[in-house]
Amino acid sequence: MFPMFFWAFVVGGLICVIGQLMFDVAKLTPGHTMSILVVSGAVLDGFGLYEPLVDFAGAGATVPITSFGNSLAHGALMEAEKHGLVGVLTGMFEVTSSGISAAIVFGFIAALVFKPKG
Amino acid sequence: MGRKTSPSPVEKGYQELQKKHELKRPVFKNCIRAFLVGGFICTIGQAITYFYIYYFDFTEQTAGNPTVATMIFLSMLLTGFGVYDHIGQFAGAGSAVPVTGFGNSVISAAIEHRTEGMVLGVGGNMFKLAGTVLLFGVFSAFIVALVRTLLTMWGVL
Amino acid sequence: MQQVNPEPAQVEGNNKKDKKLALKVKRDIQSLPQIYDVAVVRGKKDTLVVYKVKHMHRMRMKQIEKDINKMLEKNYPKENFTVSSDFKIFIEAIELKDKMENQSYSEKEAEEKLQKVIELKKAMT
Amino acid sequence: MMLKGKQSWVFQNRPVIEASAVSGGPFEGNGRLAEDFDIIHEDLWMGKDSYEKAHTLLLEEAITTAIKKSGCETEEMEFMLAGDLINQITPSSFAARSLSIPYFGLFGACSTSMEGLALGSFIINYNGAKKIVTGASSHNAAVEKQFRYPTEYGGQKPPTAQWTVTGAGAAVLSNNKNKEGKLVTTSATIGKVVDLGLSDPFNMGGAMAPAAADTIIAHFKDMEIDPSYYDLIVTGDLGRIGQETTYELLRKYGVMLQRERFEDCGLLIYKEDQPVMSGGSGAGCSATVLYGHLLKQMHKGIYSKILVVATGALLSPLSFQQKETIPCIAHAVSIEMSD
Repeated sequence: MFPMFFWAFVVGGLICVIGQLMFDVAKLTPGHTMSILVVSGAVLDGFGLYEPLVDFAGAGATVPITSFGNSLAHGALMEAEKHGLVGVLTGMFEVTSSGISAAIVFGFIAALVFKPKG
Repeated sequence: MGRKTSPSPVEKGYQELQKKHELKRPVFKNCIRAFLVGGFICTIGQAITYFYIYYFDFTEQTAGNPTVATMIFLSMLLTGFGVYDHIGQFAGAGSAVPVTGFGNSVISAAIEHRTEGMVLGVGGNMFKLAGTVLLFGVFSAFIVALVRTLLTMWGVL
Repeated sequence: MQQVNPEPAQVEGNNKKDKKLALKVKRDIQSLPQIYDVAVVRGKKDTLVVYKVKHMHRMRMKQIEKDINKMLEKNYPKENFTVSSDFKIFIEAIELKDKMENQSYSEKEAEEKLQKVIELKKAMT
Repeated sequence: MMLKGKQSWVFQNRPVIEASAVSGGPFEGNGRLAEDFDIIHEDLWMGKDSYEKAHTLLLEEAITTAIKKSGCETEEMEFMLAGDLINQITPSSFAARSLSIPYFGLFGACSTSMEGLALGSFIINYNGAKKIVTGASSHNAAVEKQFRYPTEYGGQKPPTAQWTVTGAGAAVLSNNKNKEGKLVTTSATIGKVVDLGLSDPFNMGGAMAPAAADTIIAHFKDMEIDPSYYDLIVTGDLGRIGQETTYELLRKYGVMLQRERFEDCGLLIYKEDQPVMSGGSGAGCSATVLYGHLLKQMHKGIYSKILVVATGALLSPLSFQQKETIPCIAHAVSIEMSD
């Protein structure tokens, strides 16, 4: 279990460093940076490379936003295997739904409960 | 769509002069911070994953979903209590790249615009930052899956 | 590395043939260099094989699972195996085994629990 | 002839700054100039249900306090000149609604304070009015919401960024004939819009420096004086980078400022240890520092002639997203102690 924590820390940290370099060196906005990372996640899954990273680093690969692209692509691919081309569209949110639904639900709850502190 | 394509000599001269005084971003320090905080957030994620594996019927593969939801819940608390923006100033990408940062971008926009009402304010603005991630995530996943499926159908893969 | 490495267990506790087979499967898998912890639980029809992959080989975990499936199919064509390296399945298997050592845990209960674990593994993908 | 040189006005009738007042938020209350504020709010919401309403309140309070300090009634004010950074300058207009003074809405981004003071002085000088109130304001959270990200969003600001001041400053101008021991405006230089191709909205100081330098050079040329005329030349909200750059730029064009007589409101307002990166900014920055701190200093006799050069970055979130560079402007007003 210890190596799992270790590699989660290292891999997760490194993905964040890539993001930081996009901020500071490439001078990209957070919006651009996140979009590129998400697309990278999807592309890596297309080459079948993201799953091994998840196996290896656990949350170090599932917690960064790249995993979002990965699971979108993964859901689409899995459905496509079962239902052919239609599955590409229908399967998209098969795996990912939790992140988006959690963000929507908690975002709305937060809007009811909290005020911005400024 | 810029004003013009290349800077004039006057502009160039000034931009060079300005650059001398411009405070440099502490790239190395920022990277270290991003690494440590980002790594720490992922380690917490790993702990939550193990929690769901031990105490609930989740396997290593399926525990990712409740982990992400839990992280976003934590992100809601930190955002609501006005802590996440301070973490963000310290950690940069370290707190922006993990899903908690995605959660923060949705939640901060939602609470920011509650003064404009629930429908037009919260509803209309919730995804003003995170929308781009959804768009490019979904669209690139669509392209990737489409290409792979077609290649498989044609027997290339 | 923390290891459990339990003796193989079988639902029909006194079935000698089963025991021999489970032990053999365990040894087969243990001989693989990428693997460090193996547990085998033999049910009435199905055999659950769980193992842990050494961390540096986790990148190739899916391939290893495929290889093991292939190997078991080749060596024991008549048997029905469920193979998993998932941590959850591993925990469940150990739990089942511990329960089975308790005399009051009936064969029927054990078999039910085993089927449940196998279902969990199948639901995963 | 009131116009001198190309772009400067000389106010022969010397409009009097009768009184001024400033209000601020909690962050300013912890700042270096906290004691110069007439009103400090402990809470960014200021008891209102939106930041925009709090923004309006800031300006209302500064204006009513300034009027009260001048010994006048709100009804005596003939015109109000004000502006801010929010879409369609609603906070200023809403304050004008509740104050019900005939109103000019101004937009010069963070240079609004001096745009208002220059125009107010002009009107008074030409007998267009007897009493005028002018002011500028900004509210950190409202402006951030408008121009950048939600306030709770965890985006990292680079060291070139500046901190928008929560505060409002207002001054009452009059055509008072008795000028003894009073502060008067003597001249103003209206700036051109200058754009040298910088486009980073997190480095406003760097973008605004050429505008500041342009106006300062024009002022000395038009007025046929040199920097030694003033005890202090103070820029609005250039921040650390912008101020250094302006200083060097001016030297390059032969305008030798004395370093210790060259200040910036954005650097004066906060303490070193406050997390404001390159310094304060916003329409309220020059307004609060001038109408609060600097005028008090002048009354104390520390300065008798100052030149205030408020700078503004005339961008919008839309223009930035369309990859436009940042056009900037600066207006200068000379304030002197009358003897």
